[in-house]
Amino acid sequence: MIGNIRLDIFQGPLDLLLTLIERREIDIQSISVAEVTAQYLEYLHEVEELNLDWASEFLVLGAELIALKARLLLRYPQKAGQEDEEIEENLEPAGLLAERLDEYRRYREAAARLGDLAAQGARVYGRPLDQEAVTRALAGINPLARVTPPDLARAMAAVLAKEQEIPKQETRLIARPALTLVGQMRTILRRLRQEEEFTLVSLLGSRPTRLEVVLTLLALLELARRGRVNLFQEGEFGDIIVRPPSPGDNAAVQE
Amino acid sequence: MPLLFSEDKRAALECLLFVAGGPVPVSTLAACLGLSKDDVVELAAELKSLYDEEGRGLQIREVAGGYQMCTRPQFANYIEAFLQPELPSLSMAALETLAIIAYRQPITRAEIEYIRGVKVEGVLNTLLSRGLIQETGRKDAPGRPILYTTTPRFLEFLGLKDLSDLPPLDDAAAGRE
Amino acid sequence: MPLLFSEDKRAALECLLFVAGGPVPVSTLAACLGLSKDDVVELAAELKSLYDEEGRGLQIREVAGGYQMCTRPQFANYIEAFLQPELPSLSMAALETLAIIAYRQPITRAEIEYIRGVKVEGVLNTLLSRGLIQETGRKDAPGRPILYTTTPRFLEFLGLKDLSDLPPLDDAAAGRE
Repeated sequence: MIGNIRLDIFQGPLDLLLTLIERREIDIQSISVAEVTAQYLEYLHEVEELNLDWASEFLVLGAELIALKARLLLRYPQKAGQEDEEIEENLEPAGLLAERLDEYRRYREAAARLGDLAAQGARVYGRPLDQEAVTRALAGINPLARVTPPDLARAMAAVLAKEQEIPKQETRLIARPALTLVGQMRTILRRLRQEEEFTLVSLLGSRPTRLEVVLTLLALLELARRGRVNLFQEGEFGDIIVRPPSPGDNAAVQE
Repeated sequence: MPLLFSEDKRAALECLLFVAGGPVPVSTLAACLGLSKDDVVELAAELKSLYDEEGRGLQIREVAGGYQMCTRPQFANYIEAFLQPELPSLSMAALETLAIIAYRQPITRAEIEYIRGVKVEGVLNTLLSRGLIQETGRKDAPGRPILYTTTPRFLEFLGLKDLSDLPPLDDAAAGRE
Repeated sequence: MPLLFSEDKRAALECLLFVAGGPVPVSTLAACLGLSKDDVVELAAELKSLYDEEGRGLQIREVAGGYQMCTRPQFANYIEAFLQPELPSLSMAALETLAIIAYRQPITRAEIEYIRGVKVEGVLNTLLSRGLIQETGRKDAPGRPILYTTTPRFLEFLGLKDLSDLPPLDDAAAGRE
């Protein structure tokens, strides 16, 4: 009898089974399923409170062991003269269990070694990224490194061009456009049948809402993913250009 | 030279200053090392002289009632080169907003938003934190909104003498074709 | 001893490792210092031996595919007195799961559960939140299950240079003695 049994000291049913085997100094390769099953079940019986949530995995393995034992008991009384091969075949489930246990044992041992390394590692301290140095470094950095005055003028011109397209009114009715991802994808494909190439910006209205921008971008990305469009950008801040896929890119271009 | 303290305590002090990431008061160091404040001062002086040997990149600095481990100023260039990739470059939205402020300053947030048709609060914060724009007073209008202008740094970064040096907008619009 | 490199570059390397806040890849160091990778390796070895002199609290460690400046383990007690103790150490269940992922990566949750004989969802979340493992794509199998691998942080956590530095996994035959 074992007495004062607890399940929670084991990492799982395989850990329990392995512990029982090791306690008896049996070689995993020659487990006697009958003996081990008896011990395993005896152990589960001794557990004072079975928390079913937690113990279910232990019970599943118990059931597997019983099934295994039953199969072996039913087939063991062999007729004399039967081939060894057949006996080995019957033993196979036990062999599988042994293999599985052995694999688990290797990782259990590796875990202990990693635990030692981690304990050593926990005694070594690094240092967080030096925020003071980051701040100092930022002070010396030109955030406009690749921007020229003409870039700025072009950006302004683009803004103004967009602004002039709409008559400014103090009040206007804003109808929420019924935008959908599928709708935007259709619009893009329709445009692509009419024009060889066009820009992402040209797909947007003169004062696009955030929703419109997001849906249009998502629609483009989705079409690109499906190989229905190709996207290009000449350089930083450049327009994003939409073109049909080059021939041979994708066979499934038909709608 | 005979050591006044065990090398152990000096090495421990070195560890503390390393992990701290900033100045550490003498009293804290004394408590952690189990030494008196005077002992800590003496130990720190030893460590400092060790760090002052030639060819070292780090130094022990006495600051505001404590000690700090930090880099020597002459290596700032290397550190900047190292930390630089952490910074993302300006987005198109930031560039457009910056352009509006540059050409229309002083300007309020609402005016920028009216021109761009989108909210610009996040973008304004980016531009402020990068030192490209500044708040300069308030507009005499309902709600007294903040006015934004570009900074001298902005001109410096673009290599412009003053704001009249900005490219005229007509040219840019023409260059668009 | 004649120096192979200017003391300047060595001191600059020292500065970079100090500010970095973690292991720095050789390629990054080479780019920042304007040196070849081989030169960086040699320079780091010089710096390492300088730090290995007696009485030092810090060390230069080759870890997670780069170099890191960090404290020596024997001073952990002082540092713990200084920084409040942080994360609890890993449970045995977490270590077992981590070991399986480390040696078998990339691996799915079902595969780990088969080896351990228990559900591992909670443990995986712990390991993910500690930054020791990551999701890296999906297996080309029914249900397209998520594949897990270890992170560079895992190597740093254990003080390993790379995955080939893991203790050898005991094979079945040798292990039984």
